[in-house]
Amino acid sequence: MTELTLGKALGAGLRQAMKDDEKVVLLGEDIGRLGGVFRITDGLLDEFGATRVIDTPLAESGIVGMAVGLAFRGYRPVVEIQFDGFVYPAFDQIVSQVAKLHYRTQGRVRMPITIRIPWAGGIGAAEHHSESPEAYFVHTAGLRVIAVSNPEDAYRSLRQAIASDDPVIFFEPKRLYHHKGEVDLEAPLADAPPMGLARVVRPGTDATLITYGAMVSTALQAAEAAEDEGISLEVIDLRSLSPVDYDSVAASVRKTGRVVVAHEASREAGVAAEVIASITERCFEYLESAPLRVTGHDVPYPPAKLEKYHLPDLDRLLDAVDRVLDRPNSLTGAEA
Amino acid sequence: MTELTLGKALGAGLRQAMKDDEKVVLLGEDIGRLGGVFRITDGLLDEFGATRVIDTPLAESGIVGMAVGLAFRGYRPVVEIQFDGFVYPAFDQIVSQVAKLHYRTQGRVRMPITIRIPWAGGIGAAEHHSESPEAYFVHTAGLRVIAVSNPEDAYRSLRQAIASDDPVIFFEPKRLYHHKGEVDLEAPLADAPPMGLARVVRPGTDATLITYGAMVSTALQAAEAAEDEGISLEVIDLRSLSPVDYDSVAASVRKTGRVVVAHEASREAGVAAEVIASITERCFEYLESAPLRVTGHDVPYPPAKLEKYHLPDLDRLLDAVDRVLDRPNSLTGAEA
Amino acid sequence: MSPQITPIADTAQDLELSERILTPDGTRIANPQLDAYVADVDAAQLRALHRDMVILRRIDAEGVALQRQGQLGLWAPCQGQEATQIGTARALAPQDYVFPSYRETGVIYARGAQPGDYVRMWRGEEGAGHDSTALRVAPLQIIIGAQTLHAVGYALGISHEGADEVAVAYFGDGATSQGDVNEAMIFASSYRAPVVFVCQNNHWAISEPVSVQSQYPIAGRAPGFGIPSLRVDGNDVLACMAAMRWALDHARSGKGPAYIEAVTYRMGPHTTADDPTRYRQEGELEAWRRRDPIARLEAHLKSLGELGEEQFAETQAAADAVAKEMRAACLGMTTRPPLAVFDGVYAEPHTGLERQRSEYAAYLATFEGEA
Amino acid sequence: MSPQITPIADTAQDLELSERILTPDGTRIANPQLDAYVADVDAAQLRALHRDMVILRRIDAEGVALQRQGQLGLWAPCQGQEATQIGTARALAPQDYVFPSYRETGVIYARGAQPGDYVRMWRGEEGAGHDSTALRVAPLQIIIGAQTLHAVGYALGISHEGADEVAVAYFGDGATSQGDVNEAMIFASSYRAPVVFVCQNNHWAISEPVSVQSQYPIAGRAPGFGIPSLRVDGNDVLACMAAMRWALDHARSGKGPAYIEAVTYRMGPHTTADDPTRYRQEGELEAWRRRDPIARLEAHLKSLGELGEEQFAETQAAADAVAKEMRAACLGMTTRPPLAVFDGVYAEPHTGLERQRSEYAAYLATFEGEA
Ligand SMILES: Cc1ncc(C[n+]2csc(CCOP(=O)(O)OP(=O)(O)O)c2C)c(N)n1
Ligand SMILES: Cc1ncc(C[n+]2csc(CCOP(=O)(O)OP(=O)(O)O)c2C)c(N)n1
Ligand SMILES: [Mg+2]
Ligand SMILES: [Mg+2]
Repeated sequence: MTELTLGKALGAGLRQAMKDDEKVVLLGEDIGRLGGVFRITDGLLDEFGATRVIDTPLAESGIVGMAVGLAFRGYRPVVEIQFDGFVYPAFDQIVSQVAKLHYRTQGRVRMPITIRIPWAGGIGAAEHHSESPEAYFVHTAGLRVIAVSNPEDAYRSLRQAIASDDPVIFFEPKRLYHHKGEVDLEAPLADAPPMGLARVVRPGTDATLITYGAMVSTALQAAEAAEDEGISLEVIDLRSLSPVDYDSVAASVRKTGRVVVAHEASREAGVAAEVIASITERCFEYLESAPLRVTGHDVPYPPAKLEKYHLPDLDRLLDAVDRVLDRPNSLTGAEA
Repeated sequence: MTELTLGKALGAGLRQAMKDDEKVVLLGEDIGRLGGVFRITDGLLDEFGATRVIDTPLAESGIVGMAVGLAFRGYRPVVEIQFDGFVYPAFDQIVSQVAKLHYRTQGRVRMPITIRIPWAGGIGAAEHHSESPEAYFVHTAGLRVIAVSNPEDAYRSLRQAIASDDPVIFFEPKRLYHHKGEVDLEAPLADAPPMGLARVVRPGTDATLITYGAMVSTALQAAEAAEDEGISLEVIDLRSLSPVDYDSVAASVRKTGRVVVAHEASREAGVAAEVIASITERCFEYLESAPLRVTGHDVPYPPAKLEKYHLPDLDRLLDAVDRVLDRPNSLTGAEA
Repeated sequence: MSPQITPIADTAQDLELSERILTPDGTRIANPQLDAYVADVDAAQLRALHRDMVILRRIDAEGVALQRQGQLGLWAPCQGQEATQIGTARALAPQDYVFPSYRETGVIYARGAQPGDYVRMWRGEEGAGHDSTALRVAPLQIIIGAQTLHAVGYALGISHEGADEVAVAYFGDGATSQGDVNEAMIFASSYRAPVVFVCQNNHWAISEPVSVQSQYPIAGRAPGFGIPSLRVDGNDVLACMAAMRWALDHARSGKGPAYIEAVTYRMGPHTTADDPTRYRQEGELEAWRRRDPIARLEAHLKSLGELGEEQFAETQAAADAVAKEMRAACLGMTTRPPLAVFDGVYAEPHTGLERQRSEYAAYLATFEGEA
Repeated sequence: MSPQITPIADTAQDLELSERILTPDGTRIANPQLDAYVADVDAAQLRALHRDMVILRRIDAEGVALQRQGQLGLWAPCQGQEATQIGTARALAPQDYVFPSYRETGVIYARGAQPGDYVRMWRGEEGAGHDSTALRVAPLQIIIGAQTLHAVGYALGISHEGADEVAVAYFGDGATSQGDVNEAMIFASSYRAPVVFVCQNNHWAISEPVSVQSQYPIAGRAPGFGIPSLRVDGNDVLACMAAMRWALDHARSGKGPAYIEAVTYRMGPHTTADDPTRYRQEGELEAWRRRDPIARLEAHLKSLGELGEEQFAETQAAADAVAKEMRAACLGMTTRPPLAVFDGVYAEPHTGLERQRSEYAAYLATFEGEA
């Protein structure tokens, strides 16, 4: 076990993937000499050379389109999008090409492309640097979507994503890049849990708190705070947003009967809507109260000084927990 | 009252909007001399001239980006995207500019842009010509999203969309372009129901069938078929997907306690997920069974010969109705 | 650098302003720049090119007929563009890889398409009409311009491996307006990737004349990106072949990308769903009929005494045979079973989709035995 | 058209290969093409330009300082680019409309920005730092290249109205790779829109040297799109002003778009979050220090005997005063209340969002009175 930041774990994952398979090539803006604006690819240019760590012109559609061409030739391109808000110029190539070519060709053309996206808010960044676009990709058939929440998972999932023969949109919570955790760099990939599984990060019995990415730690804090009040929360880190591991989710909901789903992304037609609709379909008779969402508001990501009023925090989670538990709380007040 | 096809009703709506406000300009590929590949803008070039009906170079990002610039100058641009599958190159301009500029400037810069999208499948078209991308836009804060289902609504809603000071993504079901209906061309816009309202197109008591666009007629057929079996279905045409008129939806659900939500778009994180999550939040105690979704599968839109196995049809709707009514049916069989 | 403007293209004279070897009446003229590239092309090869073009036109006519008869959902005719497609595609080496748009029937023909390959996609049976790996041709691309970037990525792979291959992107005049096509030139130039861009300027993007996309010769754009370009008479099969050989040589020898604008004309509708009488004049069509690429080579061959009746008849027979096979393949196609709608979305199991598939299978099963 | 390649740009010599009026040591040289455009610029105007550049540098330094002190989230310094920004912006007419990127501090200064306007966005208070309508400058644009299309749309409006205005788009060398910027040239050219493109080639896009975007002079791209272009020494304020006047005249007189590449250098980091020592050599920086735009004009003015001690001191004082006001405005800003997070999403009521707002208001109310 090695203690690494999430950022360093991702770098280690890239390095290992590149060692494992010489068809793995990295593409992106500033990923070479600079090592990326978040330094995730630091050192890889020196180690693997400019044919495998490729600084690109400043054009996201071009980068992803080129990755498609490399995939046609048998490569496994790993694209770095510099910030979440800059993935949209590549949207057409992702949705119409990356996601569809395997299906169109009935599997004759594979698109083992990983698109890494430094992701989400909470870092006081400027406009367009704090987006949570995951729902767009979850809604897009043909893609897999991964969101990591800790160094160990980051290291392992990234290697799995790169090794996958399917395209993977890989979300890296920016605000955790410097968070540390133990990583087992030696554990064989084959022994790791498959990429599509959720993880119960804290077992509990009274209600299930489902989230992913940086909000997993907020959820854990909420669970601790709730424990002080005698409430036992089960916390699930989805890890994979497409597919969602509904077997694990449903098992938890059948146990607790009460659910809160949380994410930073805005609410309308977001991932939480999907999770709640699926839970309702599968576990209706087990539900003891309406599953609730705690999400960013349906506003464009606000300026930095206002982001704390946009992002779900401990209090908003606890408020929702109270409500699914039918406890008196901020909104229902004494009425409940 | 005049009998018009949905396509002609849209053309009439455009013509009226252009007469009402000289700041309304149309932009798109082939919308001038050709009148658009669906002939929606037929005759408008002759009537309003080339400064108001503008054939553009073949680049969707360019078209929408130019519309943004025109909006900065006080115009009300109406963009035609030639087919649903060609909106993605404009995604960045829509999501990062059209949707956000009003918010960024606290309302000082308005974006009264209407983006018309000939939409969805069922016409045996080639690849990329049958997409249902509405969930992407519903998830995008700052946009309004409209989906029309009949000529009268098309005429009225299009004029409302153009008159709105907000950006509107306007979905036109291609397969209904030739369907006819009565349109009151003279009714003052002010008397029309506001753009954001849903419509109960058929009242009923046993279950609520919620949909929009071309599937409204399938839903009505289902209601008729159900009636033969003594089941009374309430059919709701959402009309507006952002905002969704949850007051109307909730009123129906409180009455019936049973819900099916249907659309052609694929399921994961689609509009039906949103509707079901919201219904569950608002009407949990009224629900007598799990709300169900009937949607396209989570596959890229299939080749034309397979589309009938992808699109929800009468039988799939009825099957879901049986299930929300806890009646023996195809999937639950005798067990239910 | 001083203010400068590229000369405005005179679209009426477009063809005359481009490089050629055969004039419209079939006369061979000297072209110092291109001649060397086709010095080896003898009468037999010229006849083969003629044969290719005749067969291609026949395939195209069969496609239109099959669509009119309800056998295809759509067809994108390439009549008029035979010289461009055959001339450039016959210059390819077997190991080269093509990224076409949707109109390159002649290119997939030249790459060895099977009879059914022409129609499988247009009939709506499959998402891709041919086997990309077998033909070394990517699936037809409908998203305008997207394939140009794929070609650049592929070419980057070639260059990193030092392979003796070239990637080729075909696209139309309308496509030149798309961001992707411009990005493709930028990336190709920065990486000196072995890619050849072939713009078929057929003067129309559906109803929009090329002047909506560019008031200046399209080939004039490439040099600004550091890419050498040639503007060639796209109805002159020899000039097209020569230009393509120049471009392929350039790319193959490590000098980076090259760009060809082939000036041609779409004689038919945009697709079978289009009605060109709404937007273009019969006179324009008439003028281009006189520049027909097949008639031109025929006149040339005849002037050489190299196209006899017998040869002519054999070519027609061959063309009819291909068309017959194509029709038979089309009519013989069987649609995949309903559950095929789920096939091939992912390379590895996806639990969400697997569940949907089995639910749908169970649902379908309830109809079994029904009338 | 024959195979042609634009000459490879010698980036080390970049500046020498562009149009100029003042040499780096401040000597005025004849420029037949540009001189006429600045014939009216007398010593007083030169001093005003100098003053502008000094004040701009001071504003920029204050921005950096405020960021270092935790008052701003980020700052994008424009040190080194003063001549480009002041020279071009001072050529604008009041009625012209500017679509900037995020680095055009000098442009918003020249358009009459209020002290707080420089920092409001970078501090995270609002989405846009200044009032667009008041300054006739669109909000700073962070999505690379997106604003160029907005400028073209705006210009199309101008041209349809026959108004005596020009739209101007500023963007960087990196931006030239974006599809949007290329589409902007295409649309502008097709519509002959009165728009001026100003590419500030400051040699770097974060860590990527301009050679990653283009191995050829960027100004060389425009003519291929039918847009005349000028490559100008971006550290020569007179040349920048002259070039901009040429471009504005061109656009204003109905001839369509014009393009300027101003060759300059970003002396500081990309933003305060960047560490340029990771990717560039001190030597390069040193060479560019010797081409400093302010020092150059100073040398010129001194050689004319037009920049006395007193004038110099007054300028410094004015710069300090602006910086002080800027700091005061920054420190005096109050963050809007929590519910402002919902303000201005829509121009008309949106029931979904209104409900969210009232739910959130109710939620916030529960904390009232808490510690
Ligand atoms: C991104 C995108 N936008 C629009 C279309 C619709 N469309 C199909 S073909 C076409 C015109 C293409 O013209 P050109 O590139 O000249 O090729 P040609 O059809 O003439 O061969 C258009 C607008 C499309 N397929 N893709
Ligand atoms: C679409 C998009 N992609 C990436 C970025 C990240 N980014 C911000 S500035 C920059 C470099 C821009 O370089 P250039 O255009 O030369 O302008 P400069 O910063 O040098 O003024 C990059 C890559 C962005 N803001 N937008
Ligand atoms: Mg064309
Ligand atoms: Mg730069």
